[in-house]
Amino acid sequence: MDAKEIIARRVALEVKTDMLVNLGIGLPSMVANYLPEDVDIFFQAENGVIGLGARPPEGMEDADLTDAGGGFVTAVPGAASIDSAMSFGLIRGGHLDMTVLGGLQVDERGYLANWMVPGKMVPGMGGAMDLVAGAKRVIVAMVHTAKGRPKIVPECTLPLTARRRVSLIVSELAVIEPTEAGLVLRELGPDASVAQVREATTADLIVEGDVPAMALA
Amino acid sequence: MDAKEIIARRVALEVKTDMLVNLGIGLPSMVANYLPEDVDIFFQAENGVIGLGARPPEGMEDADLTDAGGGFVTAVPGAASIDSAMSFGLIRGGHLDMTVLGGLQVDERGYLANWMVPGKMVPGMGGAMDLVAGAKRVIVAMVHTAKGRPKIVPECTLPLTARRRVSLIVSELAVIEPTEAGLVLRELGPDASVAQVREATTADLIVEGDVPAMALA
Amino acid sequence: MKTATKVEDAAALIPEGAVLHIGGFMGVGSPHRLIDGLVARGVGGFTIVANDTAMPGTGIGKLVTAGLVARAIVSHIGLNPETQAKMIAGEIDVELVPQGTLVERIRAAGVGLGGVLTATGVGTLVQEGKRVIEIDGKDYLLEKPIKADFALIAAKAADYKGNLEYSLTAHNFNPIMALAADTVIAEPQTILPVGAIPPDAVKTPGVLVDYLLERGH
Amino acid sequence: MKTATKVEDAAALIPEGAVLHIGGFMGVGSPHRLIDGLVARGVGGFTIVANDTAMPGTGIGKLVTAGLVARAIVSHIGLNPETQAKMIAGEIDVELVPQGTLVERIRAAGVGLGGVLTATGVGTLVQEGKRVIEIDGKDYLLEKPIKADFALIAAKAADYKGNLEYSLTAHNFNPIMALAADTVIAEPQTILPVGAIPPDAVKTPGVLVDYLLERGH
Repeated sequence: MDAKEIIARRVALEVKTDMLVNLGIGLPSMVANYLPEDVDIFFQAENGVIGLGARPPEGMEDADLTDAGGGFVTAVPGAASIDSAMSFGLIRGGHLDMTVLGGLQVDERGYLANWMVPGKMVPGMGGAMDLVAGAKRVIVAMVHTAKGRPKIVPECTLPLTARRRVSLIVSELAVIEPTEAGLVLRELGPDASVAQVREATTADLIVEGDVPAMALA
Repeated sequence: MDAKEIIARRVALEVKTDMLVNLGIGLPSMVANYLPEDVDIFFQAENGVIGLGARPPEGMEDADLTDAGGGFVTAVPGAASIDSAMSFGLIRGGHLDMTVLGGLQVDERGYLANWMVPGKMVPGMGGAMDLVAGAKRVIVAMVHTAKGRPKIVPECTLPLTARRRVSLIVSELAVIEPTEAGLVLRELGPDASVAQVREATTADLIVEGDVPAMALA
Repeated sequence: MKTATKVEDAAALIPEGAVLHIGGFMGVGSPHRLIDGLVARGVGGFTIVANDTAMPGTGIGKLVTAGLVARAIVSHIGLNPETQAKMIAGEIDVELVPQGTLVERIRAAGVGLGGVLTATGVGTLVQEGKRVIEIDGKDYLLEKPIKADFALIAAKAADYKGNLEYSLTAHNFNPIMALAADTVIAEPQTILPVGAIPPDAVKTPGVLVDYLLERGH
Repeated sequence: MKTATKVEDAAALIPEGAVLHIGGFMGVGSPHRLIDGLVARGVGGFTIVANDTAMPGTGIGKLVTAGLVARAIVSHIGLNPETQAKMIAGEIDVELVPQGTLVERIRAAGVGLGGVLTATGVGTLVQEGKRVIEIDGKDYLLEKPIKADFALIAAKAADYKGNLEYSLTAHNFNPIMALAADTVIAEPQTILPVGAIPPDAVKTPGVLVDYLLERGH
């Protein structure tokens, strides 16, 4: 199982029935593949649908129905079309139960940087700042290091996405919960050890007793 | 012709094709009865319809279709249902071309008081403050005096509806335009004289040359 | 999927002293069965946020008559002499808010904005005690969001997922209030299978609705 | 009643240097024929307000490629390397705005609010140069309204009165932009007789639409 699949399978367990969930493009979108059968939720795509479904059958794509990455999707029965004001009203107003986003850095305060690398990549924040500021739960789904460089750091050096403590960080090595006291190591990835996580993390980690292995969907 | 009919017939001439118009309840609503045949407009009712029509045929009333006074109405072909946020968005956003409202007092600044008599009548402002603050043109349609007491005064003694100069005052005696320089007497009512208007008005009136008689629809 | 809730069970959810958003305009588009359920239960002390208090014997007027209203945040009480009498007698505390400001304050609570900046009310009694913010040379009142414990809303139809559509002037405050309460109870005239309300016709996504009242008989 | 406007006549309305709201999300729900008309005409220097600049060869991307864009106020340019290259070369001035803030700033212009108070962007680069307003102990950015000279919007269908309905994720910014420009040009996929779009299905009332593009061929 590769790192991304581990992450997606672990995040999938955070999704509970009746939630409204927004998945970022890339790795976060893989979470949809691993949801338990009995979980009954709606996915929101911030470009304007509640009830996002899988790819449509070949030849049945509708130019007016895409996800936030521009890919063709379907809408599930009971879906609703919404405009951008309603879409971000739901996000900012606390109606979105969970967002799963990628990350460039997370720091000891639980602050996320994921939209910009100065002097390099300036794609724009899109909906990320609203999502991180407004969603009830923010899950950062990311591989633990970038080409060996730790991404969980004492303080973000990249521009912040929001001044808000995210709810959970899920990597292939660990599940880490940002708290008032700092970053608490909650679970270990398959075959990972506390020493290995510390090695790959420059931020201070709080370890309380035995750290269990992460369950995977 | 009684005073109210004179006023309604004069105001009707202010309504031009393609306007979106809101008529207050009472006297202002009578304006709809005197529109020239060739005027093609939509009436807005602030409770949520663009394209307000006349009373429905007996037995065809719909409990879900009323005007802002709560009376049964119809919707004309091409009507649109809107919620209160859209309705007042149109009003405040400058999309409403004209509102016609009753008045308790108007003063030399062109400020209107029409929602409250302290110690007496406190019905609430409803939509009046938004209408006066937001409509492109505000027409005050009112009988010139209240039981002989002038209503066009140097400065309103009743609480203001908005700190905005209204566009026109139409009474059975006169058409008066509030301007930067003050209240200009533009037209005289049927059989009214300048002296008579001055007599019934405590505000200063600017009279420029001969004042024509008002046309009536 | 929602389960249908009986009127008495819905009423029983609402504790003494709760803040209630209640849809409707002079009783049109109000949740009449829920209101009857509250009157039957007799628990009160409510703060009512609504456009108006309707008329005695109609809609919210029934709550006033039953003595269940301690406070009313409304734009208009002119057609309900009981509300006026109770206000003068000090039995109901009435806050009068311009209609467009009221709906926008509710929306702000629902979509996570810190307040509303409106020119409506500037220079009037409505300004008293409020912050005035100057933006590009023009004054605006800072009006605060109004959130409720419960929103009691009426709809034309729901589907089993709680998606709602509204009818003509029965929209009014309902779609906005559905955004702005901890618990949303919707009273549809009819309940349809999933899919019977197509995505583009949904005005309140079912994810906003917590309880769906059973069909009326 | 509207008259249908030819693409080239609509494009000719728009002068050099105009500020344009353009609907669409990665090209979905953009007014493609109008964009082609602008490219054919070749007049530019525009300020584009839109969610994104799509991709080269698609939607707003065509305006970028044609060199008609002097300034872009957008949430995302990540999928259009040409926009990024022109930004770095100083040919296009890009203002990046969080998506939810962007749509709300457009709405504020459309519904007559003085600005938007949002927590999105607080403590990030987005805060730079902006007023921070503290409300009940929480900080909000004061974000200013964005009005345009023209709104170029796409719709699923129009009727002869200009009433519009939208399809699925092709809603996005279109209904909001229709509120916020001096002149609104709508490009419907189809044009229907009055009455074919019932009042409850209208999302943009025809009174907001100045020009209706003729049907595509």
